[in-house]
Amino acid sequence: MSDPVFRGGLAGAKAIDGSISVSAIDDRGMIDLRGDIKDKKFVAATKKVLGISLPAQPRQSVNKGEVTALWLSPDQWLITCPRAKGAHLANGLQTALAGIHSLAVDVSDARSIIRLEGQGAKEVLMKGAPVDLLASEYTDGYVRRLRFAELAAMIHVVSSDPEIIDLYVFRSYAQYAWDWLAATSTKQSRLSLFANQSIASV
Amino acid sequence: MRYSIFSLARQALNYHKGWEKAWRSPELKPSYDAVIIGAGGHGLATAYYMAKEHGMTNIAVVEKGWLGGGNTGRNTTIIRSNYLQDASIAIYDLAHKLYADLSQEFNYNIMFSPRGLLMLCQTEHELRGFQRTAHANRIAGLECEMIDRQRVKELVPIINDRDDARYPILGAYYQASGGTARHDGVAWGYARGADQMGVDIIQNCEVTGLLRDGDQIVGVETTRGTINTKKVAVVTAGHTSHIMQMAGVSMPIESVCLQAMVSEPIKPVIDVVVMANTVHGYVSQSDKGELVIGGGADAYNNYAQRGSFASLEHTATALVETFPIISRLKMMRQWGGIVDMTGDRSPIISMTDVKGLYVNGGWGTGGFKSIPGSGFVFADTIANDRPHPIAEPFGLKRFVRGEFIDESVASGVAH
Amino acid sequence: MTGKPYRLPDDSGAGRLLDRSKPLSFTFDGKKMTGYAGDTLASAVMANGRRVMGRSFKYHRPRGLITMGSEEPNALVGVGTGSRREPNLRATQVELFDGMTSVSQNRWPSLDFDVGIINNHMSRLFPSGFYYKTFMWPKTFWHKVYEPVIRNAAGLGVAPDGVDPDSYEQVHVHCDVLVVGGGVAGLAAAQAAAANGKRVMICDETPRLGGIADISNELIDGKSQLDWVREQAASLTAADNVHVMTRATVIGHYHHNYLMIFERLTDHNPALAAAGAPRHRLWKVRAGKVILASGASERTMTFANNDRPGVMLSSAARTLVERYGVAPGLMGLIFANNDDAYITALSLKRSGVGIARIVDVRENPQSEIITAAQDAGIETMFGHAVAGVETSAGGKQIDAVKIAPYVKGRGRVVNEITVPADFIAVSGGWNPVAHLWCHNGGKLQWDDTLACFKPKSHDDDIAIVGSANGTMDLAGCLKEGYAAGEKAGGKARLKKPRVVVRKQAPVEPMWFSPATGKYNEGNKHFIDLQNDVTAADLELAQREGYESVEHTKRYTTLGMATDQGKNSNVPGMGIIAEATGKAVPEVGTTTFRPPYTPFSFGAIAGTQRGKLFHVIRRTAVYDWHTSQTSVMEPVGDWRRPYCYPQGGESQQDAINREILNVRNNVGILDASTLGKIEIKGPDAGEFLNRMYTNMFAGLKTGKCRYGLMMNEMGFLMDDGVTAKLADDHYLMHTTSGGADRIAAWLEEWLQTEWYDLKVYVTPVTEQWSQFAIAGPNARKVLEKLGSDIDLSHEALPFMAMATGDIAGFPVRLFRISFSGELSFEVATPANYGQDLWDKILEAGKEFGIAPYGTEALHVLRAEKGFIVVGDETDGTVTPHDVGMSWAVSKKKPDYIGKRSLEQAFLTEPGRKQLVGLATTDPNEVLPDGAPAVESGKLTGHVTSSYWSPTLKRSIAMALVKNGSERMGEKISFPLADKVIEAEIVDPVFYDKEGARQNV
Amino acid sequence: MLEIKCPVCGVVGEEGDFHGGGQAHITRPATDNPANISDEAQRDYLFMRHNPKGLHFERWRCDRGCGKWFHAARDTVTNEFKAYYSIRELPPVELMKAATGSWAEYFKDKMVTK
Repeated sequence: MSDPVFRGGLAGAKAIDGSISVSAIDDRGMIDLRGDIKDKKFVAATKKVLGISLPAQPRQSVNKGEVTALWLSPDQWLITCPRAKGAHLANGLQTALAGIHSLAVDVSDARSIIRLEGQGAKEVLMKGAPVDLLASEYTDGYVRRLRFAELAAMIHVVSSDPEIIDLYVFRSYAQYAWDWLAATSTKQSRLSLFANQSIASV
Repeated sequence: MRYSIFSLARQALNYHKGWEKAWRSPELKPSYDAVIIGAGGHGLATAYYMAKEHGMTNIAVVEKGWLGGGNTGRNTTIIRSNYLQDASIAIYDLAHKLYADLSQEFNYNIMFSPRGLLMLCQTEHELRGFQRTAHANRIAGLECEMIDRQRVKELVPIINDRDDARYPILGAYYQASGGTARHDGVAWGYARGADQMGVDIIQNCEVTGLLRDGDQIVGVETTRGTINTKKVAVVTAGHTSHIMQMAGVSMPIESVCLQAMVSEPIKPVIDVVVMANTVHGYVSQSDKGELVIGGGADAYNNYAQRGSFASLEHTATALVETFPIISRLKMMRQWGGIVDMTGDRSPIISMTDVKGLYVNGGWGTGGFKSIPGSGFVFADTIANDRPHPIAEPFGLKRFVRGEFIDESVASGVAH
Repeated sequence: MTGKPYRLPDDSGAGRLLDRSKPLSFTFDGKKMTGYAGDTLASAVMANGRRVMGRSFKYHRPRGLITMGSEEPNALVGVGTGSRREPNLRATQVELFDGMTSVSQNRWPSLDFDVGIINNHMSRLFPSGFYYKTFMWPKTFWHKVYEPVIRNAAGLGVAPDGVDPDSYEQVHVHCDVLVVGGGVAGLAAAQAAAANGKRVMICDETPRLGGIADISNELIDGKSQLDWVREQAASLTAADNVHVMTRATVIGHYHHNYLMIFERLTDHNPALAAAGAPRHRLWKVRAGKVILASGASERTMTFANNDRPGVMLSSAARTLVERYGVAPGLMGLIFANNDDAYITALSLKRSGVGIARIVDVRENPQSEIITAAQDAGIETMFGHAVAGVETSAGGKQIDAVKIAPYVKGRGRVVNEITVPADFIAVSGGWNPVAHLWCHNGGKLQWDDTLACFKPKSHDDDIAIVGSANGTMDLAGCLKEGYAAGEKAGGKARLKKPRVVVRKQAPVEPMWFSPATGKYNEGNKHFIDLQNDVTAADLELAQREGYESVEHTKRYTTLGMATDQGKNSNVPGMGIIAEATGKAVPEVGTTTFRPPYTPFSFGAIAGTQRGKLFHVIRRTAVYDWHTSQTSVMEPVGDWRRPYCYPQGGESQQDAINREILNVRNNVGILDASTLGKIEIKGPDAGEFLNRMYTNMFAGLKTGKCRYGLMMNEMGFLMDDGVTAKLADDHYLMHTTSGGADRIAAWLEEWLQTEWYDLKVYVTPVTEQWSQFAIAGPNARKVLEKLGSDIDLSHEALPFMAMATGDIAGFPVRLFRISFSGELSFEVATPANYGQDLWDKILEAGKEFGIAPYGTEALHVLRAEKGFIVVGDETDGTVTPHDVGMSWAVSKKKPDYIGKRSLEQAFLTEPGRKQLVGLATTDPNEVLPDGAPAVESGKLTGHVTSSYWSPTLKRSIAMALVKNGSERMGEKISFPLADKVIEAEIVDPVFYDKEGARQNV
Repeated sequence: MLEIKCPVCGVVGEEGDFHGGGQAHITRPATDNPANISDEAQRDYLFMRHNPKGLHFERWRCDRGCGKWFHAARDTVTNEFKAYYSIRELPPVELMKAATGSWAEYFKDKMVTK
C-alpha cells in the first residue's frame, strides 16, 4: 500500500484576500507534555530529549533550533517541532520519562495552526479575542491560551516586527476559525487603533 | 369602587377627580394572625387566598420597597403550564386556570392574553424531549400539540425557517392557551383584592429579624416596629436565603441574576410567544409593540440586579439568528432580577422545622406564571398548617429523600 | 407654518455645518425634498417647510422636533427600504445623504391626516391606566377583540423585511482611560490623561467633537470655544496613545469598568456598507479608569399644549440656526427659567430670526447675558410664564402664545395676554447626563440650586466631570476635566487655558405652568411627549394610590418611551412633588439602565450570524460525509451523518439497509466524535475507581472495560469503554456530547478534591479519527488492508486492544462493539483519517462494506439492549433503574454518587425501571416518549423506539414503574388517536448470549 | 461582565474566559467518611448553600487560560473581588473575620489553623 495521504484540518479552506495574510500551517509536530517542573528528574529528562529547558514562567516559550516549548499551564507544555520529528520526539520523551510521573502525548493532529502576518494582525485578532493584545507583553515568543470567537484557542507571537502570530485551534473548529478570520479581516473592515487616525471633525 | 366603562365615563365628566385609592396605606398593627414577608405577586396572592378561601383577614403583608417591585415587575410575563413532571403540571395548570378568570374576579384587567405559546424544537434530541412532554401533558389533560415547521412559519412569519440554519426548525411544542399577562396588573390586582378583604399591605417596611421562641416563630422585627405573630410566611424571591437565615434556617438556594430586555416599539410582527431553548432565548411582543426578550442567568451569585453583558449578548445573538429582522431593530432597555435557584431548579413551597414558619421561593425562571397557583396552595398550607397536596412535592424534605422535580430533563438538556 | 421654507439665507452667517455647494435630494413620506451636505434629516425636513415629523404614541397628536440629538422623543422616522429599512431613528441624529428615503411613523393614512387622532378627541376616556379598569367583559373579549385593536394601533415604526444584508462586528479593546464625551470637559480630561503616555480613548455620540462649544459664547484663552476645540481635537488625533472616536455612543457601563461603545460606520454613507464595510461596530472596552464628560441635556417646561409643533428646546432652536441655517419659525418667543436661553435669543436675533420676547419666570434676574439681550433690543418679561398656545390647522400650527404672570403654586391664571408667535424656544434648566454613572450602581442626589439630580457616589473607578457632574460653567468644566485627567493619567505638565468667569443668575425651577380656566382641567400639559403622559395623569396616579414613583411610572408609562425618561423623568418628579406637597427627593430618586440610547441588535450579534452563528465541529471525514448525504444530525456541536440514502432511497429504507448490511456483511461508522482522554499516573487506577461506579483496579494491560459514571446525586451522566494502555496509563472513551464535560470533570476532581492523587489527564479527542468496522466480515476487511497486529480472535479477543499499523497507518485497534457484531474500532491520527476511511471502503468493497449513520447505530445498539446516556437516561435515572446494578460496585468504599444512591427515594421499591417492549402488533412502532398509562396514571414512557429490520418487528425500550419485575405483562400506551399495547420484555432483543461479537 | 484574575498563572481576563464553580469550601463527606453519612449530611453537601448578600467565597476555573481551579472572595452586592487564593487553602484570615452570617459560623473554628 502507498503511504498514508496527509490532509490537515484546513485542507479545504478557501484562500482569504484580506487586510492581512492568513495561511494554514499543517506541517508541525506537537506533543502535549505534563509533569512537575519542580521534579529535577523530570526537568533533566525533558531537557535531554528536547535540548531546551521548559519555560517555568506563565505565557513564555523557549525555542532552540527546530524545537519550541510553549507554556500551557504550571504543569503542561506544548512542544512543537517539524512534523516528521513529532513521533520520534514523543517516543523519546516517553522513554526518557519512564518511571517519572508525567504524561507525554503526540497531539500533532489535534490542532490546526493559522498564521496571521502583516500589520493589523493584532487588530484582526482583537475582533475575536477579549484580551489586551496591545499590551507590551505581547512580544516575540509570547504565548497565551484564550477564547477566540467563542473557541478555545492559543496564540503564539512568532515575531512582533514584522507582525507574525500563530493562532492554534482544535482541529474540528479550524474551519470555523478560518471563516471567522475571513469575515473580520476584510480590507473594508480594517481597523486602526490609537494611531493613523484622520483628524476628527469638529 | 367598581371599575367599568361606565365608571370611567362618569369619572371623565369630572376630570377623573373621583377615583378612590386602589388600596389603603394602613398603619402597621402590633400583632397579626399571620405575617407575609414580601409583597410581590406570590406574597400578595398568598394573602388574597388566605383571606378569600380561609377567612384569615387579620394578616399583614410587609414589603421592603413598593409592592410588585421585585421579580413580579421584572419578568417577561409568560404564562404556560406545559411542564413534564406531574408535580409541576399540577401547580402550573392550577395557576393557568386561575389566571384565566382573575380580571373578572378582581374587577381589574390583568390583560391575560392566551395568545399561544410555542417552544421550538431545533434538534432531534429536543424534539424527542418535547414529544415525551406532549404525551405526559395530554394524559394530564392539557391541551397542547406538536406542530410542524409549516405551522410554525404560519404562526411566526418572521422566523428563520431555512434548512441550512445552524439549528433548523424541526417543529414546535404548542400550547394555544399559553400567553402573557400584564405583570404589574397581576400584583396590583391581588393587592387591591387582598386590601378590600382587610389585609394590611405595609410598604417601605423592611424585615430586620425573625423572632423564635424555641421551635416556634413568635414575631417579626421590622424597620417600622415589631410584630407579634404565630405564623410567618417568607415569600421573598431572590432574597429567600437572606430572610430565612434570620430564623436560623439554611436553604438549598443560590441567588443569581436573570436578565431580560425589550426592543423599541414596532408595529406588530409576532403574535405568539416563542421560546427557543436550544439557543437560549424567548420572545413575545407586548401590546405597546416592544419585543420582550428573556434570556439566561449569570453563573454566579449576585444581588446587584445587574447582569453581565455576556448573557444578554448570548440571547440577543440567538434571536438575531432565529428572527433575522431583529438585526436592524434596536434594544431599548435591559434589566436584571435576582432569582433563587434551587438544587433541582424547581421551587420550594414548604413548612419548615420551625413551627409557624413557612417558605415559598426558589422559583428560578418560572415565578410569574405560577403566581395564582402558588398563592392558592401556599395559603392553604399556612391556614391548615399542613402541605396542600399540590404543594407537598415541593417541600424541603425532597432534598433529603432525593425526590427531585427535575424539569430540565424535558428541555432536551443532556446531563 | 407648514409649507413655508425655513432655510436662512447664506449671508445670515448661520449654518456652520452646511456645505451649500452640495445639495442632496431625499424623500420624506414620498415627497421629494432637497437639503445640503451637513444637514440632519430633521433640519433638512424643516428647511423644506415641514415642521410636523411624527405622531405621538397614544393620542396621535402631530409633533415636531423638540431636541437636538439622540434624546429626541417626537421626530422618530423610518429610513431606508425593504430589508434595509430601519424604524425609530431620531431625525435629529440622522445625517442626510443623497437619495435617502425616509418616512414618518405611527400615522394612518398620512402624517397630515391621521385617523388615530380620534384618540385625542376621546382622550378624556383614556386617562392613565384606563385599560386596567375596563375591557373585562365579556371575558374572552380582551384577547379576541380589544387587545388586537390596541396592538394594531400601538407600536411605532415598521420593522424591515427579511434578512439584514449588512454586516456587523465587534472588537475588544483595553485602555487606561476612557473619556466619554468630546465636549470641552472631555477634551480637557483626555489631554491631561494622555500627557504621560497612558492609553486613552475618547468618544462622542455625534459626528464631531466639541459638544456645544460651537453654540456657546464664552471664550477660552481669548479665543472662541470652537477654535480651542479644533486645536485639542487635532492634537489628540495626532497622538499615538489616544484613540478618538465619533459617531460612537457609549451605551452601557458594566461591572469592573466594562463599557460598550456603539459605533456607526456607514449609516451616514450607505455606499460604504454596499462596498462591504461593517455597518456597526460594537467596541467592548475594559477601561482602567473612566471619565464621564457626557454633558447635560436641556429640560422643557410644562404648559398647556406644550407639545405643539414649534415648541422646542432653546438649545434645539439655537442648533438649528447655528449649525444648519434653519429658522425654527418666523417669529418666536423664548420661555426660560435660566440664563442659557438668552444665548439662544442673541443667536436667533443675530441670524435674523424674529423674537417676540423673552418670557422668564424669574422675578428679577440679573446677569451680564440678560443685559446683553436687553441691549440687543430683545424685549424681556420677568415673573411671567407661558400658559398655553393658540393653534390652527388641527394643532399643527401655532398662532399665538398665551402669557400670564407666574406665582409659584397658584392654580389659576389671571391677567393673561396673548402674543403672536409661531414657535417657542423653551429652557427649563439643564439635567446632567449621568446615565452611565447609574448603570453600574452609581448614586445620584438632588441638587436644589440646579433643580436636578446630579452624581453622588460610585463604587467603581469612575469620575464624572463638567455639566454631567452638575458643573454648569465653562471654567468649572475645564477645571474638572483637567483634574480628572490628571488623576487618571498622573500629574501633567500642560498649559491650562484661562477663562473669564461670568456670573449667571440662578435657575428657578418651574414644574407646571397653570392654564387658563379651571386648574388643569381639559388642558393637556405633556410630561412624557412620546407616550402622551400628562400632568393630570401623574396626579391621577397619586390620587389612586400609585404613589411610589415606580408605581407612577408603571401606571402612567412615564419614562417608558424610547427616550427612556431623558426628557420626562425630572419634570415628572417635579409635578409629583408639587401634587403631593413633597420635596422632589422625597418622591424618589431616579436611575437609569443600559443602554444609554437604543442600539442595534445587529451590533450585539456582531460577526456571529449565519454560518458564524455557532461553530459546527467537523471530523476529518466531514467533507466526505457531506458529499454523500445531506442528512446530517447535530450531536453536541458536531454534525454526524444520520444515514446515507442512495439513489432515491427513503431515509427509513437507507437506515434499514445500513443495519442489515452490518448484521450480514460489514459496515463502517465514523466514530471520531467519541471523547478520548488519556489518564496516566501511579494513582490512575484508583482515580478511575472513584470516577466510575464499577471496579477498574483489576483490569489488565491491553484490555478494555465498559464503565458507568454518575454525578454526585447518584444519576447516570456518562458511559464508555476505557482501555488500559500500560500499568499506569489508561485511555478513557466518553460519549460524543460528554467529551469536554467529562475531561473538565476529571480535572476538577483531581485539582479540587483529590489533589493527593498522582494522575495526569490529557484530552485527545481531536487527535484521532476513529472508525467502527462492524459486521461478520469486519476481520476480513482488516486482513485485506494488512496489519502487523494479529487480528485473530485468540490474539485479539473481544474487549482487547492493540497498537500497531494497518495498511501503513499508525493505529490503535479496539475490539469493542456497540452493535453486537464482530467489531473493530480503529483509530488513526486525524490528518490520516480521510485516507484511511477511503482505503477501508476500497478494501471492504468485495465484502459488501457500506457506511452507516447514527440512526443505524442507534437501532443496532437498541436491538442489543444497550443504553444511550441521554436517551434511556434523563438526569433522574440511576444505574439500578437501567438494570445495570452489575456495574455498581459494592466493594469499593467510595466513588462519585455512591452515597446518594442510598437516599430514600432512590432505593424505593417501584421506581421506574428499564424494560424492553414488544408491541402486540409487531408492525406498530411506538412513538418516542409515548406514555405508559395504568389506572389513568402515567407510569412510564418510551425512551427509544425503532423498527428493527433484523427482527422484522418494532422494538422499544421504556422506563416503567417496577418494570423489571413485570416481564410478560401487557401495558398500554394511549396516543392521541389510538392505544398501542405492548408486552414488557427483556430489553436485549437480539443475540442475548453475545455470541456474534465474540468471534 | 466581571474581570477576574487567576492567581495561578496571573492572567487577568473576562468572565467568559473563566468558569464559575459555585460555592467554595464544601466538604465532601464521603471522601473522609464513606460509611455512616446521614441523609441530612449528604443533603447539606449537595444542596445547602451560603447565599450571602455581601462577602462570599467561591470557586473559579481559569477555563481558557491555564485550566487551574482557584478560590476567590467576592462581594455579591458590589461584585468586587476581595481576594484570590489557592484551591487548597482557606481564605486570608482577615476575610474569614470579615465574613458574616453562615459563613462566619463556618469559619469560626478555622482561623487558628491558618
